[in-house]
Amino acid sequence: MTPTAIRAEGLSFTYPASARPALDHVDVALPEGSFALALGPTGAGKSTLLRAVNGLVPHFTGGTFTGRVHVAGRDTLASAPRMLADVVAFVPQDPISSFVLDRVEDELAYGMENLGVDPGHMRRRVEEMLDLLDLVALRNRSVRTLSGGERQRVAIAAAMAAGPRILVLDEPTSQLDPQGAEHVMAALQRLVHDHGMTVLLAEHRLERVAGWVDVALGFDEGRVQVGAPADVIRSLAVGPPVARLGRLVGWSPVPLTVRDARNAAQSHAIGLPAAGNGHRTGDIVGALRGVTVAYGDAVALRDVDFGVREGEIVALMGRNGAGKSTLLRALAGVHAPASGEVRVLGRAPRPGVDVALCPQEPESVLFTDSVENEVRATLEARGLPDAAAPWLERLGVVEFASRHPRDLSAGQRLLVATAAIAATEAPLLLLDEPTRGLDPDAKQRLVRFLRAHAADGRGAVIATHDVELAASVATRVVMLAGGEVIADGDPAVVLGDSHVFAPQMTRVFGAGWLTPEQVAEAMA
Amino acid sequence: MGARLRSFALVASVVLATIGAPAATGGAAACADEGPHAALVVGNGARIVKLCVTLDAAEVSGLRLIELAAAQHGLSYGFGLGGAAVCRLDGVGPGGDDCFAEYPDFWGYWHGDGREGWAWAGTGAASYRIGDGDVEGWTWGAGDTGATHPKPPATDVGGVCVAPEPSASPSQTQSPKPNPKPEPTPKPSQPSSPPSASSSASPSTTPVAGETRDPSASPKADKGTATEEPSPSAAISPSPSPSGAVLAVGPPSGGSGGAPVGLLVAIVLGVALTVGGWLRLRGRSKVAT
Amino acid sequence: MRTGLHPGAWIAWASGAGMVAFVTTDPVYLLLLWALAWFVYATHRVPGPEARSFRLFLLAALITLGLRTGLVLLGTVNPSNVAFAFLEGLRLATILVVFGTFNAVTDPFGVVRLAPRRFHEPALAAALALSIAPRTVASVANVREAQRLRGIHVSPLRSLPALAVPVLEAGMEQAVTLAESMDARGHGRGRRSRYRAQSWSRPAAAIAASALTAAVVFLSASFGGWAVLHPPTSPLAWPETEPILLGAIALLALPGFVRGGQG
Amino acid sequence: MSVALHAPALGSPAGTRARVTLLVLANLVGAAAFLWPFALPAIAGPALENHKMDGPWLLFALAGILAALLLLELGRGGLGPKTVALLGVLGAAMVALRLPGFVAGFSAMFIVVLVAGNAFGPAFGFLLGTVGTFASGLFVGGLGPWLPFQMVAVGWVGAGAGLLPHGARWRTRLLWLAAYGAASGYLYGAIMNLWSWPFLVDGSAWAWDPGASAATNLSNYLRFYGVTSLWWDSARAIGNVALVLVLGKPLLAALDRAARRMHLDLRQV
Repeated sequence: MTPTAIRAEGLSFTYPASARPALDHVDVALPEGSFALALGPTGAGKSTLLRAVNGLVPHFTGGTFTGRVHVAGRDTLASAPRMLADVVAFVPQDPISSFVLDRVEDELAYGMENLGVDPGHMRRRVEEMLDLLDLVALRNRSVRTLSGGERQRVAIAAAMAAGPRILVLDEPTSQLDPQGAEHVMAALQRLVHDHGMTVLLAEHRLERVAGWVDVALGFDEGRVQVGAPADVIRSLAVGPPVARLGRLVGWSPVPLTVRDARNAAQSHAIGLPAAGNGHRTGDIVGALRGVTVAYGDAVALRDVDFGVREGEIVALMGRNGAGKSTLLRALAGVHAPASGEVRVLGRAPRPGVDVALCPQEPESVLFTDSVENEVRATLEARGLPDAAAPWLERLGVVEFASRHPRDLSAGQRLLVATAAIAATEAPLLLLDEPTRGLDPDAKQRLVRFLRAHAADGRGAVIATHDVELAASVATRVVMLAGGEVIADGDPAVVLGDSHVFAPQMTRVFGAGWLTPEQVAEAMA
Repeated sequence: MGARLRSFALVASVVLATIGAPAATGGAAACADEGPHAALVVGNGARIVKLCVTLDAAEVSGLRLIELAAAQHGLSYGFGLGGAAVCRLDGVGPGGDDCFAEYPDFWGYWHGDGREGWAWAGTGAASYRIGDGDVEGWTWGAGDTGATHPKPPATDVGGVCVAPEPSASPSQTQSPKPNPKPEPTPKPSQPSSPPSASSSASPSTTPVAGETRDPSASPKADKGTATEEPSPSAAISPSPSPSGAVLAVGPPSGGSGGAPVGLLVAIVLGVALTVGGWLRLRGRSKVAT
Repeated sequence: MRTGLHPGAWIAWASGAGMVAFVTTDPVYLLLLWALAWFVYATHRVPGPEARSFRLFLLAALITLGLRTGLVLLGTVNPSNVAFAFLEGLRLATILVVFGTFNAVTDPFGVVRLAPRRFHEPALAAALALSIAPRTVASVANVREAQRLRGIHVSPLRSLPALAVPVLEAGMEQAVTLAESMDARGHGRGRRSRYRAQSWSRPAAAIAASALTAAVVFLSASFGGWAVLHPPTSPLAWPETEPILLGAIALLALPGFVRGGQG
Repeated sequence: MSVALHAPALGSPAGTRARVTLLVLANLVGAAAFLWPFALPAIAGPALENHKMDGPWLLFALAGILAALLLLELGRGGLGPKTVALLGVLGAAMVALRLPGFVAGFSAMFIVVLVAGNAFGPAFGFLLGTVGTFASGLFVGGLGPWLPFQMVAVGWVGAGAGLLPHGARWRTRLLWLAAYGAASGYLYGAIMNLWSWPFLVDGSAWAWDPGASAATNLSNYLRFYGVTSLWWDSARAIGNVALVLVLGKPLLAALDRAARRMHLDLRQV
């Protein structure tokens, strides 16, 4: 049998200032050549296990550590992370923060320099990694100028260059558009299939990864179950839309990929979908008319007409750099257009009063010392009654009310920032990438929150890469490309018309089918 | 990002780093008051000159005293290090800005101790203050301390500025006429000084003037350049002065003795480089666009 | 990527030309250095923000020259004083122009990479600071905007903490990620090798050697006293021009005749 | 088995005496690089006066570089990823704050050095001062012979901030830091002026006089400083105090939190 790449035995770990163990008697054994997925809600211990594999836990964090972790036969307790650098590589969630050097090629070589690899060998390895991850054209670029997907691939190449056989990645696709995610997963699969590497990754967006992996680690409150992805997903009651559908209609095994689902669906007759969830009833809340926005010479938006009505949730979609964020910023009145007109409630937008935007880096919103105070700062600024708790409750972060925002996970912080922004009670709410790092539960809360917001007769625009979010919550989808609107209409039509942005249900059942719930209802 | 900020920060920081902060400099303002006098003794290794100098302020610096001596008596001099130090006096010493170019020989600086004796100066002539009745000395020679450097002859102010006549006028020394002819029989400080101290200077004047002041004899003049004073000598003139010896000196004129070949080469080189730079830039921008 | 010459050659060139400027106040040599710096800059300039630094240094040089010379006006004004101050100012300004060229043609990361192995860690920290700084600036803008978006108009007294704290917090978080990543990639294991250490091409070596020669010639003139490096200003006289020194300065133009390889 | 682990502190305890020796030596060299205008006649006499316009300057510029290198040597080999990462991030903050630049002598850059030095100790403060100044010089394209002097001087500011008493209460700590901010604002200016002051040799009462005694030069320098730089440096001192009072507490708290999260114990340096 194949040797074990990662073995954890009786592993428990508690962070220094924490009462509750992050990992609780975990036993895991991954053979070499595994492509493993760690899944489970935020705070269930995924990141902790990932960090235990290369010794960052406990060497970097401190804390109380019980049990053993062996990586490629080495005891992590006996070796500092740097001493494991030749056997295990780690790619953190936000690769740009992890880059040490400026130039792609130098970044790839950095790990090998630390290991004292001889220059000739180093040169050959760098060339190999450039080829393997399709980075040759980027070799002289500054890492700062790369797109999200390119950064992720550079980070993987940099982590792998020193020749470790085990690769650990924390949410590698959370910042990527669907194509970028696909690229990264394909590259990882090649490493596993063609080069026999062991890959362990944590990810919330199961629809992007579930079909690629061959083993899953299900996390729940510090406990871990290891098994085939289908089994784990079924027992954790999470999963990509096809799996949710499978559970709803009682398929066994639960399908994990579009292909599985198609096979399973062959025996079910399903007609054409009912009318979509689009309904334009209210008045226009905010609008752009002939708006052009430029950054220097680069035109980010070109002559865009766009409107959002009361009760609408509009999903803005498109590649990275298509102009989504720019459109939101123009609508929020923080970036004045070069030409054209921006109107919110019939007048120039007043940021924080009648339009509120939660930006792509939610951290930049947070500036007080507790979650509760974040919301209160907004309420105070708007002269609203000092009641923060309802907002925190709506977004499911009330349990962290007294915590420091920076101590929360990325997903939790995003929710806190959303609460702080939403508390302005602006009639037009704009969210830029609102599901980054959210686990499925949190995403559901966000969906409920948005629906309630729209039901109150207010408008919302979300810029997102998350196709399934758009499919489940949007009343209208606007597709941008190169700064222009290329599609605008009912989600069923716009998403159904797209190869890249089609949700899983559309891929299985054809245009018009968006969510598992909708399909299950039709099947019943 | 912040291109303008960056530019501003750069320019400001570079300027500040190099110049410190706006600094004010100034010398003493000239004032025409007459009255205070000081004695200046200059020994250039070949002869000794004693001059009675009328101060233009109650206190002047050691350097100012030399300038006054030049104005009043035609003493030739050259300051170096940006005018902070004495390079040349009475025709002896380096001609450039580097006063120690002929080290170990240099101009030693002395203060009279009021009892005809001398004290080696601890501070520079730029910062030393001289008042009425002070005695200052400068000697050319080797030796880094007062113990080893040649000392000026015993002097007191009364011996140089005997019977001070306040009517002494500095005007005649402004004469632009170069005086290339060394006087074979100089008579320094003739009129009223006691014969004792001042007469010692006279015998060796002529050979010194001939040796060190002729541009053709100077090593630097060989290079055909223009650092030497155009006046070949600063000879002691017989013109009578009520208050001390008078040295006539040719004023610095802009002209140069030798052909400025080096300068021409430098100009050609500079122009070529500048034009070459323009051409390079133009060529590049063509390629770029 | 900028000029293909080894950054060490540029350091040698700038130090050599800088030393020449240090030891003389002769306007002939100094102005020649200006022409030469301009020529070298024109040859190696790469369009981009860094090319601007030559213009900025030139501006700084002129300001310095003006200030230094202008100081005289506060005191006694006579030709000697003005000439002396001008030459002093010219010397400082020349040093600025030389370093302006240096800054315009060298890659800052290349300079950091030259750090001796013992100083690997401080040099790495400096390189990190260079690459993180633009994001820090962006982060300030983001935070300010995000607060506006919440309708928060903090009082002037509170606005600084409200701005500085999130930026610092974000930076600290990045430091954690960075440190993890460095540790996981073997930083500090003791052994180190260097990837593609930039090699000394023949032109680069020639530039360094010629700059060194020029500096040595001028230093020997300064210490040996065989040429006048400081023209007398009191009383005024024309500067001397020594052929050997002219030749030495001409050596510094060498980079202007070497193409830096790939722009 | 169960282990409670603490991350290792910066540097190794071994060779402490060597480090102290190095520290003293480096600071002496650094001091010499700045203070030579006062000591020159005493140590060299008129032979060196020959080259007072260049020779000593070059020598002591080299001394500045040497001091910077020696002091950086403190961090040799033992910094580790956490310290390097912190230096990088805080150095970036210095670069960013250097950009908006100046109100007279004041630059917001100093608050980073003051606060980080105070939070993480003198060695870190020094390293941050040197590294951050170097990086900002590179970033704005301000490399030149003055850079080693700036690096050492800002490094000293950071080191001094690390030597202040912390006291039991925030108030004490902040007041110390504010007072130090004022003092260092002036001292930094006084020290940095020293490197360019010897360029001023025009014989005036505030010019450097290479032949004069240390006392004369000191009084000349003080006159020069008082006339030219006092107002300039006052802006720095006042700015430092204001920033420490307004930002000191939240920034120190943020740094302390980060140190906890990184399981960092830099104060053992």
